[in-house]
Amino acid sequence: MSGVHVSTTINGDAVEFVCNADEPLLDVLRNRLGMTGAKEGCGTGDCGACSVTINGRLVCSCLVLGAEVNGAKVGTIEGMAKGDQLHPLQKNFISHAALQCGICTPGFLIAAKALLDKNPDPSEEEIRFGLAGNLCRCTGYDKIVRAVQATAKEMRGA
Amino acid sequence: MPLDTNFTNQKFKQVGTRPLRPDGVDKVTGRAKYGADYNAPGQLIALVLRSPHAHAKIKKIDTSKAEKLAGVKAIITSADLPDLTAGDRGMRDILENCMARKKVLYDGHAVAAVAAIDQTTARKALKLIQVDYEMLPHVTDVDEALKPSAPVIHNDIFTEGVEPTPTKPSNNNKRASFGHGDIVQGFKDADVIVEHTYKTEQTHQGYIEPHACVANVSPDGQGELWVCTQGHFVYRNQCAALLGMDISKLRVTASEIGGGFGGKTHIWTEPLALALSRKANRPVKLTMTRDEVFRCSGPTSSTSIDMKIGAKKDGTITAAHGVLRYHGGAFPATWAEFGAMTAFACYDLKNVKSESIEVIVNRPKTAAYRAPSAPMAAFAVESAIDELAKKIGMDAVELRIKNAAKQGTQSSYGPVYGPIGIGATLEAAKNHAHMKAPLGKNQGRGMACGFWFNFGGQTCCDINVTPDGTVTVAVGTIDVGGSRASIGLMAAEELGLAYENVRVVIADTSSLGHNDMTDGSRGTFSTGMATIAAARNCIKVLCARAAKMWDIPEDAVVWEDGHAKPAGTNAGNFPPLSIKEIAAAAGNTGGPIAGHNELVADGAGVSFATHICDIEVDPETGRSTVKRYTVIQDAGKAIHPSYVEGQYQGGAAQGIGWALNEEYIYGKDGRLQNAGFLDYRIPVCSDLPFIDTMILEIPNPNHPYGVRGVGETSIVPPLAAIANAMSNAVGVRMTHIPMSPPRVLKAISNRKH
Amino acid sequence: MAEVHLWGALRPIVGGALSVSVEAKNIRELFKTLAEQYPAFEPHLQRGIAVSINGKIYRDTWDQALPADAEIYLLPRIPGG
Amino acid sequence: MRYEAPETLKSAVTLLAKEKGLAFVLAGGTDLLVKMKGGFLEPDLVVDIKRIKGVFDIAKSATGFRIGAAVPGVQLGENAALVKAWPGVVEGANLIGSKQVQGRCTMVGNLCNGSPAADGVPALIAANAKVVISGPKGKRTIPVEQVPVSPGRISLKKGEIIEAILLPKRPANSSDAYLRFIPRTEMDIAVVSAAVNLTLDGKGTVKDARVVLGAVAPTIIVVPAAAKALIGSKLDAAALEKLAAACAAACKPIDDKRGTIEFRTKVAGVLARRAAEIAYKRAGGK
Repeated sequence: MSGVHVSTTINGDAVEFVCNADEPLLDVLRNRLGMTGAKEGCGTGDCGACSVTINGRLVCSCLVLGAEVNGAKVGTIEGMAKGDQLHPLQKNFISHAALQCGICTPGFLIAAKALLDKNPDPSEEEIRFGLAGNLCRCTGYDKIVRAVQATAKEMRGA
Repeated sequence: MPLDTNFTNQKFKQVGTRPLRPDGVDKVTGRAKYGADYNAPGQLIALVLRSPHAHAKIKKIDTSKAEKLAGVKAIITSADLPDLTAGDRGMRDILENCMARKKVLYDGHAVAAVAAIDQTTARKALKLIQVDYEMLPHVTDVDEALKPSAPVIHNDIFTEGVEPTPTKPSNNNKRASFGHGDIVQGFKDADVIVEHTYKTEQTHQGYIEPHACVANVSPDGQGELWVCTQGHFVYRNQCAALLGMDISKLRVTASEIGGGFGGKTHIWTEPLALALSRKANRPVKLTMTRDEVFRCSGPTSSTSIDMKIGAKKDGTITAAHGVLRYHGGAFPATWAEFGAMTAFACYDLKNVKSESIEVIVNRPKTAAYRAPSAPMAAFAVESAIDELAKKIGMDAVELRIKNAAKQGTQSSYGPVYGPIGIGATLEAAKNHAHMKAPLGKNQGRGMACGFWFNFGGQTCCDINVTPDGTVTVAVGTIDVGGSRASIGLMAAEELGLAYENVRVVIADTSSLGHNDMTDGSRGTFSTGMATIAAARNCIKVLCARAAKMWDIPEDAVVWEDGHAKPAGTNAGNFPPLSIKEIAAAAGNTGGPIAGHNELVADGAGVSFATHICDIEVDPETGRSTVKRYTVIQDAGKAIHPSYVEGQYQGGAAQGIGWALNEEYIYGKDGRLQNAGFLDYRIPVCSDLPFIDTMILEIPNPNHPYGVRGVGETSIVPPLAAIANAMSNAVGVRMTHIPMSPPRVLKAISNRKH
Repeated sequence: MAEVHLWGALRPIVGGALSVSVEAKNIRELFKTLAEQYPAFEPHLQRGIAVSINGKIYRDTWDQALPADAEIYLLPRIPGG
Repeated sequence: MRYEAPETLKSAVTLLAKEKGLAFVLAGGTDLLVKMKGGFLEPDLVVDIKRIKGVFDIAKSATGFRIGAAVPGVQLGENAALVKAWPGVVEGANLIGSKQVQGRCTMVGNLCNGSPAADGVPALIAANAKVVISGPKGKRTIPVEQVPVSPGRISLKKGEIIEAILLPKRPANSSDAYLRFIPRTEMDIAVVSAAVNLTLDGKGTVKDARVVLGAVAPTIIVVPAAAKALIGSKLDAAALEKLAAACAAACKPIDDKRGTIEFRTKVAGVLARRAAEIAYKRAGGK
């Protein structure tokens, strides 16, 4: 199998890699680039644990080929904090105990950020449907929704 | 050391507060390392070849073509895993489940495994392995498997617990019974009797992280295993036994764990990875796919339960009788027994009998799932009790309060209860605002109770005081949901240190003595006990060192608020010494300061919960929505209330999924049809409301802080609470879990005709 | 002499009785005596039995004393999730 | 496997036509990659069409809308004019998968997957939408319902690509709606679905109707008898009852892991009735 050469931008940094033509972006991130923040819970787009953004759009990185991101801008959980400053969502997930095992947390944070970027004042229902593509088996979602509500309020300066 | 359990009126400075969890930043930045996040230099990738048949003889496995494929470094079959279990049936079953021997016993049963230089090569190799099967008749249903016409899965299983032992093998490996009194007389005394058969379908723990490990065994017999597990010590012991290794030579490091709920208490592919690594002399990484997790890890039992309860018109239950059939998958187990023990545990019954029948079917080997076996039994009992209340014309909560077990009650499984919380949760439910809130159209309210034993087990803890006076705590129980924070709180509480000055780590198997699994809701209970004891031992050393620094006798020093102080004015007039000061001088007063403890944490407190639930049903489609949900549970003592609430909410959510939509669906061919998150429908965020919680604290007299386990009980009541709510909403008694829309719609249309 | 209550699966071993009297002062002696008097206990003991003494459940502690007049139940060892 | 990302439709068609092995078009990839992951498909060539000019365009013209083949679900929902004209089509497309999947999945891909349960398709058929196909022999335009043949199979020939979907211009007093039944609130495949497209006269009487059902037969089906039940009515109870009965009669479902024959047959009528009521209201009916 001949490799595909890809030049892309991940979290603002220029990155080049060679991957197999049929290799999902998730595998590239995890196995070739050492960015294991995106998790594989299913590999079929049903759990959202591998969520990243491509050109600002929320996607499952297991359903994107590595070859496709040539020239694109990829955002992952590793780029969410700015230096030593956690994003307000990250802070609120910790302070609201919105994670137990934590395996779904990176995906939830990426999805929640995409939601708030688009809708800074979501209703509870909008939050729940906005995060419906991310499975969590530990929390019953209660504290996750509350952490997102608190963040939205905080970021609106309310 | 004997622990002071005189906690009454204990005043806590830190226990009961809600500090930030120490692993929080790692987990929100993607840095935390889970099972699949670790890679060893030079590692191979392993894949497992699995049976497509539910039941078949393996006539031949030909791996020769696969072996010739470039990049394939090792292939194993059962021939590479000789049976070293020396008559231990339980271990032999584990071995046979890890890799099929003469027969495949379920769809997904492993038959061979490959390690190759990459995923692509390993995939190709799997396709080159040829297995000749001779198909055998199969049975996947718990009731069908008991019929005389059913194919017998193991010809060496003869029902245990009946006299005389049968001479013919069957799929019923064991029977047992629990109870006391005279149920025949009890039913004669009853004015009203309710009798039904209830069914529940098989569910999976549904943890988001698939099983993953990296094994590294070298020819000198030493090995390392990185793995996501609920109990790395148990994994170590079992893997070493199956592979013929010295336990001490296998070091197991537990990764962060992405959910377990009982499913990671059992070894599945780990021995295969170790055997492949040993054969290839290279590190081997083996990760299950989601499909494999559903098909071949350890889901719970499906069940069929006959339930009969009788009562007087005043609500006094005169007799209760249950017959519980649970399957253990393709291997003998005792899941029905645990169901039978828990079934009637909430009540004070004069005449009670619960009988268990264990069943073997062609499905994956059943593993524990959060309060294993209790939710199904509670579904049957609590449904029947609700119906009884209706028949008598009594309020469902009142009927339960009237019959609730209390201190001094003989439990249905035998022992007499000490102080327990069932009555308190029921009173709290009765007075809860949720109970009085109005209901809308097509809505119904239901409530139910649940019980779980909880347990303790072998545990150890090392506390080390570092030279700057901050402290590390090493424990051997996995942190599945925030226990590092709770343990840190307890250590800080005892030592009088700030929570921030305590760092809790999970030690690998070579750094600490054996610890049992994190299961049975024992993490905070038993590791807490060991931590408190280790801290108290550490304090003794700290006092001794202070005594040396002051040149006074050891017993003239006391420990208060994180400082050594002279016991009284007679002892001398010294300003208190902080841990920091004592630690700084440690090199001159006897060397490093530490406290250890190893114990068997007996005396776990039983716990009870009462749940209330409102359901709305669309009468035209049978679709239901949970509108409101309240969990009331006794925690004994909540060390970190946020994570106690989290356990309550998580258990309730899993129970809601089980009650409404989750189920294993097998085809006529005996193959699992919904091995993925698309069609195995766990609740998503938009399916659930906020889940209200109420923590009651009825201290466990056997724990220094009064802790009971909290992790499991919360999954026990939901099946019944939702069934009761659903039945009230649609006016038909629902007796089959999950109450999926087709079942509900069918029940509604049957009611109309 | 301790009166030891048995759960249903163990009763066939002792001819159907609900309980047996055993001379034992701690859990180890209890198990030893049971295995001597009723060899069929052996596989159950190997799989693990828990002992409830006055309502407190012990799983592993051999030297746990059995006080006179204690209420003693043998129970299956419970797994957890 | 080879991966190609041509910049013209012509070269995409040539690549697909010349490939001797298994070749697939990649737009959103939300079905293709799932099948590859499961080992159900092992393509020799994947042709990513997202670098071709115009595939992300939603163009409004005098004759209606032209939606490029790679337009993801989320982009449909962001186009106010399209949502106003064809709310049922957009709500169907927006029900495919999660928010993550919405960032990638396309209506064309949903159509070419050939599933009778596809959420994106019934409303397109109810809308009388067409697809523009480019192939080695040039372009052709066919109605959407002629694309699926049987579960998982479509009528496109080797080398052919659907380049766009054409939605007709909305007449006055008309609208559409799509409803599906799933046990959860999100993330499921439709157990039954119904799309209804209605045109009213000035007084609120149904002038024209098209009723389409999903997941009740080997392909998505148009139910003329159901449409007939509505035409001439103001969606009174009797008309809706007839509609439901016509839908139930048209169902030829199967029992499977997602639902039973009995359930699908009953619920098809319920959903069609509810969708008709929504479409009627949207069209200005009272």
